[in-house]
Amino acid sequence: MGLEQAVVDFFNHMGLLNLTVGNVVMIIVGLTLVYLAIRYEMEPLLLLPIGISAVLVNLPLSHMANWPLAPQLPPEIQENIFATISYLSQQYGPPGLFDLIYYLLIKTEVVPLLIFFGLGAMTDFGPMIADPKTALLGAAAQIGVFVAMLVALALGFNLKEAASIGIIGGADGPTTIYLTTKLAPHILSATAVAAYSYMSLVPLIQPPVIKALTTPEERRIRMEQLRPVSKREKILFPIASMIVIGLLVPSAAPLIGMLMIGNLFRESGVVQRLSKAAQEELMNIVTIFLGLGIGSTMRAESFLTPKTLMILALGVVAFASATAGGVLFGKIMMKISGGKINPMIGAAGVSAVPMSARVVQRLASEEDPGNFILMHAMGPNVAGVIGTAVVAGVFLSALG
Amino acid sequence: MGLEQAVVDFFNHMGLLNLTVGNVVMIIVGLTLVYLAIRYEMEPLLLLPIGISAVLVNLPLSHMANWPLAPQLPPEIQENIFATISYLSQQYGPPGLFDLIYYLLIKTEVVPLLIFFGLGAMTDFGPMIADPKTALLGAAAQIGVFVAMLVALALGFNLKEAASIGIIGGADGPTTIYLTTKLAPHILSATAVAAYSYMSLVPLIQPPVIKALTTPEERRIRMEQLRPVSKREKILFPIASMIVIGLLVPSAAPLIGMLMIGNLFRESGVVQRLSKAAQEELMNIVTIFLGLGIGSTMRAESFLTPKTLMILALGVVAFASATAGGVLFGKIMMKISGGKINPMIGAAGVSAVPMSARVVQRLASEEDPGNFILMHAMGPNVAGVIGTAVVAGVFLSALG
Amino acid sequence: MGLEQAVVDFFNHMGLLNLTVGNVVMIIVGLTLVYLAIRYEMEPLLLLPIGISAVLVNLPLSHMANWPLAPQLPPEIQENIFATISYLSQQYGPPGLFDLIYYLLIKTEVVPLLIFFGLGAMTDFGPMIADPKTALLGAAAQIGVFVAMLVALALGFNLKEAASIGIIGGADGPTTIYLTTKLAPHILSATAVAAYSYMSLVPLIQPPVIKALTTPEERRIRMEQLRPVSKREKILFPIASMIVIGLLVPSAAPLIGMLMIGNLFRESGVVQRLSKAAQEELMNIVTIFLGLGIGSTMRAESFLTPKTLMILALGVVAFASATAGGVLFGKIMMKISGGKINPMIGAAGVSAVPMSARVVQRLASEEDPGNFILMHAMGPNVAGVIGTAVVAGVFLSALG
Amino acid sequence: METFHCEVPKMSQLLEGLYITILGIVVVFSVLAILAIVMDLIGRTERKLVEKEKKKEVEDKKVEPVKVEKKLDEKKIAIITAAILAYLRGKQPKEVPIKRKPSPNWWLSGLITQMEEVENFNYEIGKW
Amino acid sequence: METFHCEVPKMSQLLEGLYITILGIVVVFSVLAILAIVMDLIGRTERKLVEKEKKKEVEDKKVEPVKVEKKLDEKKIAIITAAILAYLRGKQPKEVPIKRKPSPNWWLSGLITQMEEVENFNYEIGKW
Amino acid sequence: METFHCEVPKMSQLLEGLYITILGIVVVFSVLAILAIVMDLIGRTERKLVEKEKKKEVEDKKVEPVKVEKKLDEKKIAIITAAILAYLRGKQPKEVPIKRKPSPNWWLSGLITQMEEVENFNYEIGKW
Ligand code: NA
Ligand code: NA
Ligand code: NA
Repeated sequence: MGLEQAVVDFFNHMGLLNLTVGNVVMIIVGLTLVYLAIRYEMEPLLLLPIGISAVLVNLPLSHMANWPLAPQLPPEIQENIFATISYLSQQYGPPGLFDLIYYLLIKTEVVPLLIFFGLGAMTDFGPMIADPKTALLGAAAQIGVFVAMLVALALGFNLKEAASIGIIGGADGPTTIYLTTKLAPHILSATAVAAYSYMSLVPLIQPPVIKALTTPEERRIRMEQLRPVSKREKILFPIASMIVIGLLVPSAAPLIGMLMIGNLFRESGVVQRLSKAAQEELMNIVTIFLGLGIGSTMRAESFLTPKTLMILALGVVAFASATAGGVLFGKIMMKISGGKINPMIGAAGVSAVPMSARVVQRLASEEDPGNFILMHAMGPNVAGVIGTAVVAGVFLSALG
Repeated sequence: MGLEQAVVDFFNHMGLLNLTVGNVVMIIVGLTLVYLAIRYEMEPLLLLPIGISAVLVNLPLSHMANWPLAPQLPPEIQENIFATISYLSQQYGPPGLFDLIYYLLIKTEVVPLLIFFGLGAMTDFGPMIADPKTALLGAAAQIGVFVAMLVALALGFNLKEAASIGIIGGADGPTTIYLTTKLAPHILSATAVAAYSYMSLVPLIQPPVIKALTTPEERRIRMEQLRPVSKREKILFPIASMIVIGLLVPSAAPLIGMLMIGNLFRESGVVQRLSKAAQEELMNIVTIFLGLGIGSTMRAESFLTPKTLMILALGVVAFASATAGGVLFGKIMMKISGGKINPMIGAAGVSAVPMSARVVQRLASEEDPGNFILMHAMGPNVAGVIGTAVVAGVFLSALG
Repeated sequence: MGLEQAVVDFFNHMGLLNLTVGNVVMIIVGLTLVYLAIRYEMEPLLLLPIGISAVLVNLPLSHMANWPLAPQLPPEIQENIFATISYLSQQYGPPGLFDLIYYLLIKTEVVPLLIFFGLGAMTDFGPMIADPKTALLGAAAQIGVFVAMLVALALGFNLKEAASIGIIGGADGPTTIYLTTKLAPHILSATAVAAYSYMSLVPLIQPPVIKALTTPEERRIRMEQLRPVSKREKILFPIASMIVIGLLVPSAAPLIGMLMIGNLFRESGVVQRLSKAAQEELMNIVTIFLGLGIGSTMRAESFLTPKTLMILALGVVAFASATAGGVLFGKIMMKISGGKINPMIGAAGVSAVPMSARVVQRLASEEDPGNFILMHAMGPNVAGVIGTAVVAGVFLSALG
Repeated sequence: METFHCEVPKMSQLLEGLYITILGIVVVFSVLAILAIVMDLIGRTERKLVEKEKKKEVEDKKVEPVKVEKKLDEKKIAIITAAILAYLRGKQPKEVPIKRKPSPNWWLSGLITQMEEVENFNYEIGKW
Repeated sequence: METFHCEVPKMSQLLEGLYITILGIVVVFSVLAILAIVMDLIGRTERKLVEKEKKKEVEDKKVEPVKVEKKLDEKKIAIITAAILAYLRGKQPKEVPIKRKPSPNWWLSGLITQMEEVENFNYEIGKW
Repeated sequence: METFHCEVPKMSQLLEGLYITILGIVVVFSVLAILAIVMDLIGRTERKLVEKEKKKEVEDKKVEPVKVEKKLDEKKIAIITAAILAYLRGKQPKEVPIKRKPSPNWWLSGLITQMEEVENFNYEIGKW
């Protein structure tokens, strides 16, 4: 090899000369996410890693991710993770770091499940236990998921894609990732980014919907103080939930199961070490891998399609109709209870804990500064997490 | 697919309609462990995760664990972990989270070895270094392992099972898991649960045995103050132990090696970051996976057999005879030393650090409130950990 | 099996009787590293784990590492990590813990890249941003890498080995490991140990070289105070670096990319959780695995060769010539700037952050106690990390 | 990778979507309703239990509250006595003046520290 | 594993090494020089930006600085008012004396604590 | 999975179990005995070593204890002097009044802080 040859080779392998328009656009998209995350603190824990990994993965020949996201696999190895990896190694060369993260941690669902485990250890289900009927509001908000799914179907998405898009309305990142990974991995980056972006836009999306559907009088409704919840109830709750939901919707069992194991660790009071680990060391590490893994799926070929724009648009539909679903069911409950329930707390059924509950409180305070319904809104809020996981289970059992 | 079909399908896949008696019993067993862990703080760090995972894994169709624990494998892939996983994927579908934990982290021995690494970083071998002859008491207590093994053989267990059952008497969870995984994985859940349960019952099991074998006069024997141990000795100890044991019983080298690397990290004083990580972040994460992994092995087909009851019964035999072995050898050492050694400290050779040492101290205080033998009991106590690992090594070299 | 047979078997499998001279020497080498790490605090975070694992892995039949480091593989599986593991399982039996660490975490480059990620989260590039021209000194110090490479070539090493040896002069452990793993895994233990050893000997290696190349007057040159750097600049720096370097030298993108993602986490200020995790929990765990993994490569067959001695000797050449390169280029910059730049800060281009910067400051203080150039030396110092990664990229693109 | 056809969606897909919607809404409401009922039952039982326990507590208070405290005191006294005895014992071997032997005071405080350490050790190893 | 031949190295290897050296040195200097230029440009822009922002700030200071503080005060007042109102309201249902009901004082402080908790909760779940 | 036969165990298995028991007990006692002997030897050596070191220390104390302190002082003085000099130097370029330049006092304290930071930095990167 002569010097000339070495130089020519080097230039041929220079990323700059291999840059495609797709790369450039994706780098800009990534930088936009980074900007939103830093400047407006939009879900920075996810959008910052996603954005910056999207930049890195779109630098040509960087070999951070060498494998396609939704490869055509021989049917006999489709469900066989290590055979898949072997096949991809032969077809596309050795894995980059991001391939390993995506195929070993995201695609196997390890990461979303561990995140749910950590969330369980972080969540206080007390407000829902204190007033169990508010759990129904967490169910009502799931209507948004189905509305968005039907619209997506009408727009030409297939069933699996439509379900993955609908679930954005559940406002639960890990559930969205879990479902999309199983049903429609080729739109994973779009649904994940949509879920996290709109989650942080809840304070902008929800108020107009809520205001349009409620009167000032309704928003002024004060609610009775929540009863205190005993330690025993808090311990029994995750156990009961896991068993009840596991027996009724087994396909939701992994998500709900891990959520509730985490919550039991939290409430049992005897394994603080593990509870802390679930919330901190394990959660932080897993979050890093989630961000890098999702970011690495942001490639021009799967992200820069008309689909992505439609998915982003459908995300708003999902969030707005979920809010509407919650509020309307709240009005029904208000009527039945003889005006004891403030219908706005239904809007908190869109989980995004505790963002939407705060939005509700803010609107209540606007009408009447003495109206404290934050804790009442936390009930539907945490119930919404369970509701979305159940809906994901239904989708998986029907389509998976 | 019509609506009717969808509903019928959904009901057919409902866990409730697929529940077996075995599932129900296992769920109750799991809940019992959770109850014992929370209510009586019985080894909660392990029994709580084990119990709740046992519940989750026994909810039918939950797909947390899809693969058998001790599958019939073609001989050529038996020792080949990734080929095994490929084979199981083909036979039983993609792995659930618990399959991944069990096959990748437990079966490869990664988790038990990392736990031993963390334990090494937590253990102060000072009392044993200060009075090396007490190490022999840690050897004597291993007699219980062999007694239980012989009884198990007599009851009809095969050699590999009997060895795995015997090791319960060593009162070291990770060693029990390490050995059973290698020799008799189909009884892993039983031996692991037995080991951790009895460990927390040490304060109930040991006192009657000790009292039956010693006179009040013997229990009143006071021992000379331990000499101080220098930092240099504490640094040399793990190195010397690793080399000596590694050269004599290589099959015990993984366990002892990791234990001693952890201990060197602790005592060296120059790698506090790593020592802390071994004790905390890594330990906590690994403990979570250990609990979930072991809990996921609690399935009706392998747990609900007469064997399990016999294993639980044999566990008591193991603990009691280990205690007896330690105390009797303690009496011999008492005689030889001219009454300078309190025979009770032999009972602490049953590791369960520092539970059995505390039991010994309590009994000493009962006879004579001024009798401080706790630190002397810590010598056999930590030696017992080494002793059990050595015995596991002998089993592996003879049967592995 | 009779008792006699059991005893004979046991003795046949005793490590002591299978000890080779190579084992003994390697154990002594390992103990020496442990001694240097504890007694002289020579890079204890790496050399202690490396040393003690070297001891453990050289205890015969300990089964901590059963597989060769640079096996002859069928060409079709060479780049296929899981196929390789399957093949090795069949050829050499199931993996020991250290085999898993080496093949899954080191050989896949997961560990070096995650270390770089953590380093990014730890590094303050402020001084380099404040005075960008000092970045060139970080480039100049890389001359040492090439000098060492050429000498290695002249001594008979092949190109890939020579490049791996040269990179030692970059004084970046993870980069050395990254490159050697890819180009010449059979000398990994030697280059890694050399890199970390000499890094801690920087205070001994650099001063004579610096003094030989500078006059006291030059060493007395004071430099203008650095301008303050805004948060915005610190945020833009990792993004710009990633893109610029990624586009110019894609083969350096993994290292630089992870470094800069970590740095962005640090400087963004919105993901403290993740930044802390990158610096602490993840870093500590990964460091443990790095140490154990590298230590496990210290086997007689690959370490006890004349090559190793030559590599150790070439390491000194690399460090010394890197220092010289930096200082000489510093003198050029001094001339051009009209004496405003102290040439010594070029020596800090040998990264070893912040050791070499401190060495420079110490020499400056010796001549003039009022001469503060530490912060100016930090510029080349951190630039040297980038420079070495770029050089590794060039090597990879030319030889990989 | 599937390509995106912006054609009119198939009727059958829409219909199936509708079925899934109906199924899904029924399921999610049922599940959360059942959960709510279960939690309500647990809550009621809990409150009854608490009331019972309270009554019992009130009754028990007249009988045995002293016992616990006494036990604690016993433990404390035992430790202090032990410490004093140990201290006195530590003074005895004075006639064998080995140079490196620490003073008995040091030893006493060391002993207590060590004891407390092991007490606080709290299963360090046993718990795994 | 390759064995080590201490023979005279091949000329071609040395030559290729030299080529790589030249390429490498050129590349590493170019890359770091470009990076330096980029950072220099960013630095200059930044300083201009800062100056502009400063000017704007000075101008803005005359117009609306009170607004922000007022907003904050409003929030504070809202919370305090709310707390007082809630407190008064908490006192109303006195005529239904359920035994386990905590005192209104306790309730008020509890409420505020809870509110603050949720406020500090800061996306606990939403952020993932 | 093996099924469990509750039959009379085979004699050969029991016998092998007995052999393993004998082997195991011998091995575990031997290993821990050897370990005890090794630790005892190390302990004895250590105590001799300590005594030697003590003697040496006593001797050394008469010769060079001042040196270390002096060195430390020198370092301290160097830092303080340096700081003062740097401070004076920092005052010089007053005649070029760039607006954003921080006051020299600020700079001095900043410099010292930075210096200390780097000192405490302690290998941040180098150690990996
Ligand atoms: Na939700
Ligand atoms: Na033991
Ligand atoms: Na460098």
